[in-house]
Amino acid sequence: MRYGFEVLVSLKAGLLDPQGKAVEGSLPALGWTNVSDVRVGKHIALTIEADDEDAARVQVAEMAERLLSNPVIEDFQILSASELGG
Amino acid sequence: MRYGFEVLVSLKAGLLDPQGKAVEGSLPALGWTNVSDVRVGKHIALTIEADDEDAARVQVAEMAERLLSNPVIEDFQILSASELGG
Amino acid sequence: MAQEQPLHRQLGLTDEEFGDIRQTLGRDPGSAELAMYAAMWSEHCSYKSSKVHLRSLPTEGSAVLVGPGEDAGAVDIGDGLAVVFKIESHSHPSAIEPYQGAATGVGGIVRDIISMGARPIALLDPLRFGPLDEARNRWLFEGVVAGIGGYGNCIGVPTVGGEVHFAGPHSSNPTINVMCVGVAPADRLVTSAMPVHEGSLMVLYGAATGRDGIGGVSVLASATLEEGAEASRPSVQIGDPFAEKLLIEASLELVERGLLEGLQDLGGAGLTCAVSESAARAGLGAELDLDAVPLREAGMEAFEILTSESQERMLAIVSPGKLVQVQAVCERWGLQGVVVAKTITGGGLTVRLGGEIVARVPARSLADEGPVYERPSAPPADLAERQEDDPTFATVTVKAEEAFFSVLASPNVASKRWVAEQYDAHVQHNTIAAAGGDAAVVRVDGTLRALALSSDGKGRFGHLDPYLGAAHAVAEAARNVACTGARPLAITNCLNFGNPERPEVMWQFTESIRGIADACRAFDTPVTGGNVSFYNESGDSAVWPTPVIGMLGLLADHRLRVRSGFRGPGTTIYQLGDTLPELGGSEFAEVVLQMISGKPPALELAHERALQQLLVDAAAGDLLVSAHDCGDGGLAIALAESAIAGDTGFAVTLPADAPWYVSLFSESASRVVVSVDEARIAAFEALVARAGVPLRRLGETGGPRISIDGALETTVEAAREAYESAIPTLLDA
Amino acid sequence: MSRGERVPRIGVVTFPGSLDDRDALHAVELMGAQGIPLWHADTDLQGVDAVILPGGFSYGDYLRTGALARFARIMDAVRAFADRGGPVLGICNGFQILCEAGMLPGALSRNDSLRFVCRPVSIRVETSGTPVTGRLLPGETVEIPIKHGEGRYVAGKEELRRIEGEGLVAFRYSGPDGVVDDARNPNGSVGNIAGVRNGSGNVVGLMPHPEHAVDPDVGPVGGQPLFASLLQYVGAGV
Ligand SMILES: Nc1ncnc2c1ncn2[C@@H]1O[C@H](COP(=O)(O)OP(=O)(O)O)[C@@H](O)[C@H]1O
Ligand SMILES: [Mg+2]
Repeated sequence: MRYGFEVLVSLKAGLLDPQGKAVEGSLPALGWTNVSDVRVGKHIALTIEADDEDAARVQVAEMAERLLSNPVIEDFQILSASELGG
Repeated sequence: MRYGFEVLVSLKAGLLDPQGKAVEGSLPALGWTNVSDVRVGKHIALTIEADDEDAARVQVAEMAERLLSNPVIEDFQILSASELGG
Repeated sequence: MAQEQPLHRQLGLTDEEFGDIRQTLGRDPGSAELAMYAAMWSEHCSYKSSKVHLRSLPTEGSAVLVGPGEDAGAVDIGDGLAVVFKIESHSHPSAIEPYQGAATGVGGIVRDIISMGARPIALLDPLRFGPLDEARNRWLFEGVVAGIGGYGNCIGVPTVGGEVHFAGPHSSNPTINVMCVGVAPADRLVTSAMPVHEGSLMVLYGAATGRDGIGGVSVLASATLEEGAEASRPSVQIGDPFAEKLLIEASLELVERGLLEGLQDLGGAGLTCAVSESAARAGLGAELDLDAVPLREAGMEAFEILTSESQERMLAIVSPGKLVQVQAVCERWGLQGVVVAKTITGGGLTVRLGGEIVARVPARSLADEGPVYERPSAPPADLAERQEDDPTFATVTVKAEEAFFSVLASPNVASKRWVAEQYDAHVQHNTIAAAGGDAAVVRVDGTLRALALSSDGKGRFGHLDPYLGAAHAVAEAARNVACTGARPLAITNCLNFGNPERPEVMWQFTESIRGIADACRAFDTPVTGGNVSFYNESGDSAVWPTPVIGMLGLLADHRLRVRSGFRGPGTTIYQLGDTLPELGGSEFAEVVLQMISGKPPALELAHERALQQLLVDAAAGDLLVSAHDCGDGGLAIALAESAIAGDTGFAVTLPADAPWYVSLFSESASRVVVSVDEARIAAFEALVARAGVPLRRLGETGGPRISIDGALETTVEAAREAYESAIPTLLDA
Repeated sequence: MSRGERVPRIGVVTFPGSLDDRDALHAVELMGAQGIPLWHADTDLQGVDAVILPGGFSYGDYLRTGALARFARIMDAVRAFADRGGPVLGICNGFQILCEAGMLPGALSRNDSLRFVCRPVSIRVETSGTPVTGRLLPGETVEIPIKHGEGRYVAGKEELRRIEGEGLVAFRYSGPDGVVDDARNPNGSVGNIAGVRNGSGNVVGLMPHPEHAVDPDVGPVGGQPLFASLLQYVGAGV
């Protein structure tokens, strides 16, 4: 069975996010003065072949832990899963 | 009223995603041979001050179009919105 | 409406061109065939508007190993080594996606160099944008610079030079050129002279082929971008510098191990161009099997696979006996290498998909027999009046000091450190001088030799007189190289122009070619290659006629190279060459007088050559402490830049018989500021006298002050501040 | 040849996308060692005396710098070598790889300017207790070029306290006079940290490129003392 997963990798709270800061900084010039707390993270979509969703989810979590994120500075979150058929 | 929004910016379908390709290519060496279609996108979280959610959503869409993405190569998608209180 | 147009017109072919195709085939072309012709006969790939004129460029020279006609030119630098270099434009993609447009431009020119069997050792990036006070221009500028760095830094080729200019006409038409220089053993160059045999295999290696860039650059660069060029958007591509780095190493290993009969990059017109050119050059035909092409997406149609301009792909021509080794090399570098075609006798190119024949055409008809146009040409109506209004005779009211600081802080003149610091200048451990001086100096690995590299365009001059503008560009490029002590050897050139279907653009083009040809003959620096970029206009604003010259110079011993900065107190400052009242098209006229008019300075090619020879001889005799040429901004800026670069002040006096603004800001050609040690003065002055080059003692170096007697008093620090902060300040706006 | 004179063999690993590998080999040879090219897919270090993970963009720096290279086959051998006390030097991308591999503390992230930066910087030596600082004294500065887009050193609060507390900081961005302040911080690194070492001091990484500051023919030579120290460390008796 094939499953689609989406993983969100974001900087740990408290760590400086220069990208977010830059976006926030450029907004007023475009007339948008009502935006704050901009944070930029990574969104990883992938398809995985597994017997069932739980097995798939376990592997995705392991991949996110070991490869997709760096625990020293990042947190990850499995956003969604969807069955894509066999 | 303050609202939290999440925007996903990803490369247009059909365009090469070098990051996704490189990640996918490295998985088998780690023993994960059952993963495909890896795509890496940008996830932007932000807080916006507006009268109501619709007004906020309209502005977020405009920001995504004009600043957060380049329509030439990227699509964006407003993932979620949540009310954060006044 | 495009939909109602017949297919050939939608693809950019004229009815006449369509007629030629039917004649060649003796039947109506199929859709795949039509797409192949449309791509190959596009302006970008066929040079149909420029071919006849390019023929008048001098391409012969004792040092030239490979002239125009191959992927890049090659020059003999002795010790059995060849330098391969070429410049190309990526302006159109960059105008709609600056980062990826510029990045993929770097990738393309680098593949031209490796397809000659040479290792890329340096990049230069001549760039032109609209004024930075417009937000969109800042976005383009920042994106392009980031893209060039993002790609170049990631493939391990140092970016050592280039130029950045700002002018109104570039607002909607940024001009993005990239030059790459490579080195190879002369006897190992991969050229079309190498015998390709019948039955040889064409191995496609590198990235998979996708739908991106269908009719990409070729179509994009063969028509003007209309407002909101929606239609052309999908043809912008994403560069993968990591794949390119693997491609470089794999390709060079294939060449070094002598496994190839030929090597082709996939650029404009993709597989169609690479296969038809390879076959045509070998006087053979080919059978191309599209089913073998690794695809990134399912269900791609024949015309898509044939014309896709997906990046980071190469085509190797291999004898069947060597296929296994070739594929092993690709494998080792993590690349997929598959046989997609086979050469056959007769000149036919047959293309199959799903077993079906989707195209059967003469290879030469695609590669060599495209249309050739001699388009009508006429000078712009307003040229005369443009030249009438000569700033040299305008009344100047500002004070010298104010003028000095406005010119020094003008983005065209000011420090480009903000750009250069975003490029890796050190990788490959041979960069002796990167951006900042007159020419970059790069040691040839493992030797005492060094290459001096400069890229120059004179858009403002060209706008006022395209012949002079082009000749000045060659002269300045050669002078820059000579200032380091290197002998100018040969050029490559990128011709950036508007719509060739307009007679005044065609006139600018032919005049520019004439200027390049005359200057190159005078300096004995033949043209080894280049690129033509037309249709750089939108609405009614075309870019100024801007040939960008990439000059290659050779230093026999890099230890004798000359710097552009003063070095400490007590050296004597001279001006070589005469200053005439020539403010036409000068930076001073634009910035201080708000005038872009008049006639550019005169250029005496014989004087220029004598000056350059003198610089080379003086350097060889170790007679110079510094040498810096007078370019944009004239003498005042040359002096200031030497002071800033060497952190050394100076005091000079100006001739009494000319107004200060002429002495300081005239942009008369063939002038260089040098500084000389006490002990060398006699020898230096004797050498200059023998060379018959005008010489004027200006003053002395030393101290923290900039003192131009009677005209202006300031400090090196103040000048540095204005010079360094100008562009960052504009970007923070 | 007496032990003191034997020419040390220094390995330089080439990963896919390594760029300064040839430069590192050139540098160690200039300094009198023998450079030994090592290949990412190999499992054996050919008995080298020290290992250098060079600069570049291994695997394109995709996902995160060093994130993919860390899993290269040769890294097991490098880790084992380090565990036995063998000297390992990570330069720029090599530093990033060592952090991703957990062989050095902290992580390297996008420069606060969001721009790649290539320029000479001064760095202050914080300890003589690394394979590349044995011939330098704490407080001494050397001028070396940086060239990176992701050199901002970061670590969690706790981690940082430990790193500073245990004296694991090897280099800080400073002025030529050794003064450490924000004005001399080219990328926003916490505490101006330019390089760190591991607890036992045999593994060290830094963002600046000493291999690009050894050859007098092309520029300043601020990197020479680091390589001289490395040669001494592996017993070349320099
Ligand atoms: N301005 C020019 N001067 C001299 N040769 C040129 C010029 N423009 C293009 N050429 C030559 O025409 C040939 C085709 O150019 P181009 O299509 O850019 O090559 P490629 O497709 O390999 O990039 C090359 O040999 C190039 O050097
Ligand atoms: Mg080519």
